[in-house]
Amino acid sequence: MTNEVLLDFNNVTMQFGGVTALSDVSVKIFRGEILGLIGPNGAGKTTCFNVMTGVYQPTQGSVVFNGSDITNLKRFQITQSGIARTFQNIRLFSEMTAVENVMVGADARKTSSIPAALLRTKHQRAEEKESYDRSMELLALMGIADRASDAARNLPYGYQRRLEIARALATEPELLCLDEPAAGFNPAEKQQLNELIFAIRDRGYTILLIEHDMSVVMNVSDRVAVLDFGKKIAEGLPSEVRSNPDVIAAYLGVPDDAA
Amino acid sequence: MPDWLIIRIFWDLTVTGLALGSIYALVALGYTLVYGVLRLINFAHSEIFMVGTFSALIASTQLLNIPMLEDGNYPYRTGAALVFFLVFILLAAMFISGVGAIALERIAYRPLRGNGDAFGAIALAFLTSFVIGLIFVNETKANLIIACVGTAPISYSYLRFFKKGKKAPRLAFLISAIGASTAIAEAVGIWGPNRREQYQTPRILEKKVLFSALGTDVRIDYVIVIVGALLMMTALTLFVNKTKLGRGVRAVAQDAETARILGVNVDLIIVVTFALGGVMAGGAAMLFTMVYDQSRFNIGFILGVKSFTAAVLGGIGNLKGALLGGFMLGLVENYGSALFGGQWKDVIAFVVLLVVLMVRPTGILGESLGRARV
Amino acid sequence: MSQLSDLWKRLQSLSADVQVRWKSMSHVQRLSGYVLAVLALYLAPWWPKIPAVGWLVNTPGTQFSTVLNDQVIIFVLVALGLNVVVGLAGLLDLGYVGFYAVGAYVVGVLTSQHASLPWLVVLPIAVVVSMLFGVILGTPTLRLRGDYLAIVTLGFGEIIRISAKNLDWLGASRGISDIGRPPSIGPLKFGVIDPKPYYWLGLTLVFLVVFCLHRLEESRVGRAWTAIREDEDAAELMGVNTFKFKLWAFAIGAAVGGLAGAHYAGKVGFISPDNFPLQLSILFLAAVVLGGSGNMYGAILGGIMVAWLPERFRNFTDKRVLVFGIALVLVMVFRPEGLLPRRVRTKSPMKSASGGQEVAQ
Amino acid sequence: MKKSRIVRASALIIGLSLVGVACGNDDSTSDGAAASCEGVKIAFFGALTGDAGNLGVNIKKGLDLAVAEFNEANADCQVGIEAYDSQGDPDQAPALADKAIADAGVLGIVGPAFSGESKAVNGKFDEAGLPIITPSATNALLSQNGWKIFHRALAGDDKQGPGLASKITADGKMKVGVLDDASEYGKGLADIVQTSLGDKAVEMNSIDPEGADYSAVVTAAKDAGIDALFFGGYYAAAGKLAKQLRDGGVEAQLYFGDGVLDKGFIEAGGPAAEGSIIGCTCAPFDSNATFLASFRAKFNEDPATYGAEAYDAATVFLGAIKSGARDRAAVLAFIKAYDAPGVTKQLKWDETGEVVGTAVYAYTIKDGKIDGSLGLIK
Amino acid sequence: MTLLEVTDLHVFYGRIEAIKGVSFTLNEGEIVTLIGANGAGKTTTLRTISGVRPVAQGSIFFEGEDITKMAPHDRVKRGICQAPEGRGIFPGMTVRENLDMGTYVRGDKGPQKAKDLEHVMHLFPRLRERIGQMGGTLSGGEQQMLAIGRALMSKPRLLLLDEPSMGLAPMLIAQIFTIIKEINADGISVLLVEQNATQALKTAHRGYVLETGYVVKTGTGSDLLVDPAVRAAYLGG
Repeated sequence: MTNEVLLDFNNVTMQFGGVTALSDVSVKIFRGEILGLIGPNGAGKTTCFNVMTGVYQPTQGSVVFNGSDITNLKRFQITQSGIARTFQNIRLFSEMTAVENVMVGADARKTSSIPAALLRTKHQRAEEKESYDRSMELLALMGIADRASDAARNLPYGYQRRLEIARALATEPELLCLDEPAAGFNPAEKQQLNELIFAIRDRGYTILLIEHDMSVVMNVSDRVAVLDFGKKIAEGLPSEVRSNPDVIAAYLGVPDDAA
Repeated sequence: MPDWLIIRIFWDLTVTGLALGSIYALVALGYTLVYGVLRLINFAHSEIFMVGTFSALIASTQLLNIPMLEDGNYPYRTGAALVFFLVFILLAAMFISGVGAIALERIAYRPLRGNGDAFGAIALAFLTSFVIGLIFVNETKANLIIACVGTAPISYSYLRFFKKGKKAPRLAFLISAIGASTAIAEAVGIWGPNRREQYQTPRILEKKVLFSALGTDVRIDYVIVIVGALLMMTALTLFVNKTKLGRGVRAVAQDAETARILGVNVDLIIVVTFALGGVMAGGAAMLFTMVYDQSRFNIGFILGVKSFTAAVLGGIGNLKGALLGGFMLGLVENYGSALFGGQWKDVIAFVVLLVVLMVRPTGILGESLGRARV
Repeated sequence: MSQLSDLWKRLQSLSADVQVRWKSMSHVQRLSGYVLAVLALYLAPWWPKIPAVGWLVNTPGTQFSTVLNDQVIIFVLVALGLNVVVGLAGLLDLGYVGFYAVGAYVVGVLTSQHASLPWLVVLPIAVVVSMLFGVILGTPTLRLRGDYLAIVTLGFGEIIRISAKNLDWLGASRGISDIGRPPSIGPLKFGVIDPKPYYWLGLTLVFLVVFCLHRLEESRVGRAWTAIREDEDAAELMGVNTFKFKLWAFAIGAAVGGLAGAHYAGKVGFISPDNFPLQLSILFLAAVVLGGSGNMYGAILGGIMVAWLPERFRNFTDKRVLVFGIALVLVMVFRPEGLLPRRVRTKSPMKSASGGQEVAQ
Repeated sequence: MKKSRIVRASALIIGLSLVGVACGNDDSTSDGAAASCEGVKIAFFGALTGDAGNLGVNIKKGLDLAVAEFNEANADCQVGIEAYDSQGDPDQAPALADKAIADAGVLGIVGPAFSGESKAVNGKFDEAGLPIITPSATNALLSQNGWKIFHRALAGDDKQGPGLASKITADGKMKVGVLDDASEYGKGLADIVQTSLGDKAVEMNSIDPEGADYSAVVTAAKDAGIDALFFGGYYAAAGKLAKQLRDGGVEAQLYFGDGVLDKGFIEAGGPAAEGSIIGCTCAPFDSNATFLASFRAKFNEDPATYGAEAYDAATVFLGAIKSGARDRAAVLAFIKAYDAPGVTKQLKWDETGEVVGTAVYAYTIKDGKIDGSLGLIK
Repeated sequence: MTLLEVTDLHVFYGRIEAIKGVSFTLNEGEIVTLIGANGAGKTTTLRTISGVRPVAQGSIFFEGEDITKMAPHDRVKRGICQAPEGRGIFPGMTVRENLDMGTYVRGDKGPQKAKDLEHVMHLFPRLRERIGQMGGTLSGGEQQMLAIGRALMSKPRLLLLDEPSMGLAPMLIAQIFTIIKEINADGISVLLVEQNATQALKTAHRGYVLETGYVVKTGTGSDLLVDPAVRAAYLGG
């Protein structure tokens, strides 16, 4: 972890009609860290995510990524600038094969378009090959390469979750946002996931993690930020946050529940 | 056409535009209801309207036995007799259209939802053997006999197929709807007594001028259409909001799976939805024949496209939107026709639609059946 | 009736059998297979003279070779183009006839109405102009979703037709006559009566389009389209410039539609707004979905069916529209994904990786 | 390993196709004994089914009658009838036309019935030298294409339009609204009428014939205070229009072209159709007593619009066959030289294929029936 | 007395067999929980009992009556009601209307309905505060309460709860389980499907462990809680 700020979520306020989903939230993500974002349901975690990835335009405030303002960029431009995400409820391209799913992600960095594809230029073929190789590599990293040519919808649940991560990684992000990756996992699977997250971090990715499961968040995160009712109520090391009275009151309840 | 003309005849155009808009609105309701519940463009709804106009025709000529006079005119009625006749024709059209809509759902949609039943199987089997029979003999009576013979074994195998409960993708519903629409219209065109020619519907209401305002003579039939449409619309809104079945419709529209878990009979609700749409289309059909005294096998297509446009304009899935969209489309078409000529009528309608959707991508009032209390 | 399902199963196993054999054949054998199949298609105008096949395919009452070009080729081309929009990118277009009309009208205007350029020169212009129309329609409308897009495109088709009908510059309802024909090359005479040269030209165009679309499908572009169809939001968040690729889908679909229109105009020599009714759009869509939306070969099959079947069964001309309607319902009930449903490509997209490697080295 | 079935199947198809190619074109020309009428046919081309089917059926009956009479009188020369049902659709027409051309037995065509399909296929017939006589396609420009084979059994719209205009003028109308259905026929005719009327005409744009509501045009007509209205279009729309005009309080005299001359107009317009005046270059069905009697005898009904013209057209072809013409060129030469009275008019064509003479008749609707007693205009 | 008996249940999703022969029973007054990894078939089992998934083989008895082929609404009439996974709140209906949907089958009006409503409000005071608000604007925890409250409005004999703790903050989870116990104390039997196995087993009288479509273990809640295999697989032991 360095002290270089990768993403600066700057005084963001987000309103829908009359409802304020986020009010004046500031979060910094440092390059190379794993930041956990927790909070009760409806606290604004997913909204945070959506603002970062361009799904929503914030009412106020800005998002600065890698030194440049990405607040008003389109979603795909944000992805191309280096932020990738997974989805809480799996959203794979179900009719495509696993490897094609990942290739869609890999294509984000490619430039060949219609004319190149029609002419099958040298450049295009090289890119195709690159996409394919990288996708297979990522599938292998996730441990799901054995079903690379199966349709995504036919994969088991655990594979689908991991395929989502592979697809996001294929866009070559600097920041990877994981939205409840452990949802529906049993403890053994969660343990594997933890290891996977570390492995990804070790490859130089910065990770933002939204998760309910304290065993995952607390074990994996370098730092944790807590949202409640659209406001940030705490930020710090997992151990600090865990004993923060505000957090206990708003979110954790009796501490031993988290076990 | 000079600009001052439109100002001079503005109110005339407004009245006739609202009358036409009422018809659009009533038909649009059917699209909106079905879309709200099933997320499906019921392309064949236009034919339900067409069937309604024919029901009105048959009700008045056959059931009420309204005779044509020597001069090609029909005898006008007044007072209680008039009300009775109008209401009877209205009910007949509503009934037949409602039944037609239910049958349509059973045959062309329910099997695609993976839920086909014996009625659908038999009907489809009959149609299949009819089509196969046509290859051998193009004579309706002989063909019908072949069709009837083939129905039993085919329907048996169809039923077995239905048991698999395969669900179809959305596009399949659209194409099935288009097919049903084509088939219904053609059947009337082939076997109707006048075949593909225009039919004249009897006129029992003398189209008197009821009152004059703003330099415009307002005819009684226009008043009945507009008031009738508003009444039907109100009745429908009350039904959807206040009755148990209506609540079921809204629940299924919002979350069919949960509604089912809570004990809502989703199939019944879908039937109710189609029936409601059909009844509204039947009402529209009766009002249509009252104003325009005509019908034809292909009358539904264009009117259907327009009504669907109206539904989208107002915000599909939204009952108030259908009303607003219908009126708006009727007016825009009328003003536009006067301004640029009748040949540009459809262009004007679609350009307005495009502009509205650019500004509000889900129509003026937005989507929602049940959402935000209709 | 169980025999029927038996028959179906046997047909399926037969086709699986054929596929297995096909795959186990050598390159030479396969190549010769392809060549023979292509040759057989080019000889299609003579199929009615083959004993059994002839009885099956021949169209009583109409000239088979004319049907091949005027109906079958046109529908196949159009279905291929529309399949890009509807089947691949998942955009419901009910006004596709508009692009077909644009292609035909560009040819009409530039070879007869206002200029007399040769057909061959105008052909690319027609394709490009249709493409432009695709972009013009697409730019404002593509942010609409699903059924909103459907009704707007439907409106677009009507706007094109009504404009053509009422603008004197486009010949109004008189239409445009004496449209230029493709240039005759040696014995290949593009005349008024013999439709065969047109058919050969059309078939060549079909192969060309199939070739191009195949390349697109098997590339980044095809993946982007499929991703948009499957989940547009997710696609965009994975870095797919959804607007750009949807627009491309529209433009390419429009270009192929325009190509079909141009070919049609060059063959028939006369077009009028009546050639482009709204119902034709619906027929086009029916062809794509009937054959198998999203599967290029399904679309081709659908195009052939919709175009050829009515001519094959001309003995009940008065009821064929009825039969068509009923058939649509039946096919959708029993084959809701079309006759040749879309398949997930199970083979790795890099089957050609060997080729790629050579390049890389 | 065995050769694949695909390869074998393709090879088979190709082989057989090649055989087909080799013995191809053998079906053209069954030239032979000039005297025999074996395989000689006259074809109908137009709509028998579909939305425009009625008109075609009228025509086909005229053709059927002529051929039946001929066959009865010439036991040694039986002429066949071929029907090409285009449904009036220019898209379907070419494949049918090619079929007709390929059938060497077809020596002449009564049709094509409509102007649209005529434009799509007449060029083919011209190329093939297959003579046509249309009993109904009245578009003025059809004769301007240089088609040698083109003839029509009645005058075109360029005659009908001025005729109608002169009728309107003769009736003393001073302010005439001119409206059309934006169709080729309707707009073409309306334009001619408007030009002929000069400044008496008030341009009223077009209506959509498939639409239901014409209130905008009714309101405008009322506002303009016209005393007559001409509508160029077909009977279905005319009926709706007439009705809505009357309901809307427009009392102007209504004039129409031949597209409205059908009982469907009365059906659609009801009482509002009463008193309308309809022009046509076709003769009243009762203008020839012999024809009327034999038509009634055969079909047990009165001939409808263009039935007599079709009979005339067929008669010309039959005359050619009778004279011994057994190929298309001979039939064409026969027509070019033809000059004899038919049941509707003197049949003689100029070099463009227009019938000589410009008879325009006026009809009216009286007591729910088409009434031809107004007779010839001028 | 046995309230619900499921024997040898087989259920397919398309061609995939999601449940491959599940049998279990639930006695009157019990809380029974089904635990297992995602994809084990827990939710499918509940949906099948509710009647929204067709049974391929096997049977379901409710109060001794075979309901295997019964339509979902008839099952609700007999007293089986579910608070579905993901809560299934009607977003465009108010809280009040959502609760009314619970009485859809019963069709009760007037005082009885008012009484039931009062009872639900008593159980979930938060719903009283939000009674006029649209369902879609509630927070996750409130939606879960509403879903349970709505199911209770149908006066069920058997309440099916699908993942009531999913997506909730730890504090709320504890609250929900307390309420489940309260409901059970009122005499309503509960079939509980949970990811949060620890809490579920603590709350339930008995539990069944599902694995890829089979029941692999059964026992009382407390027994399973200490079973080493169960601990390792599901409790993060």
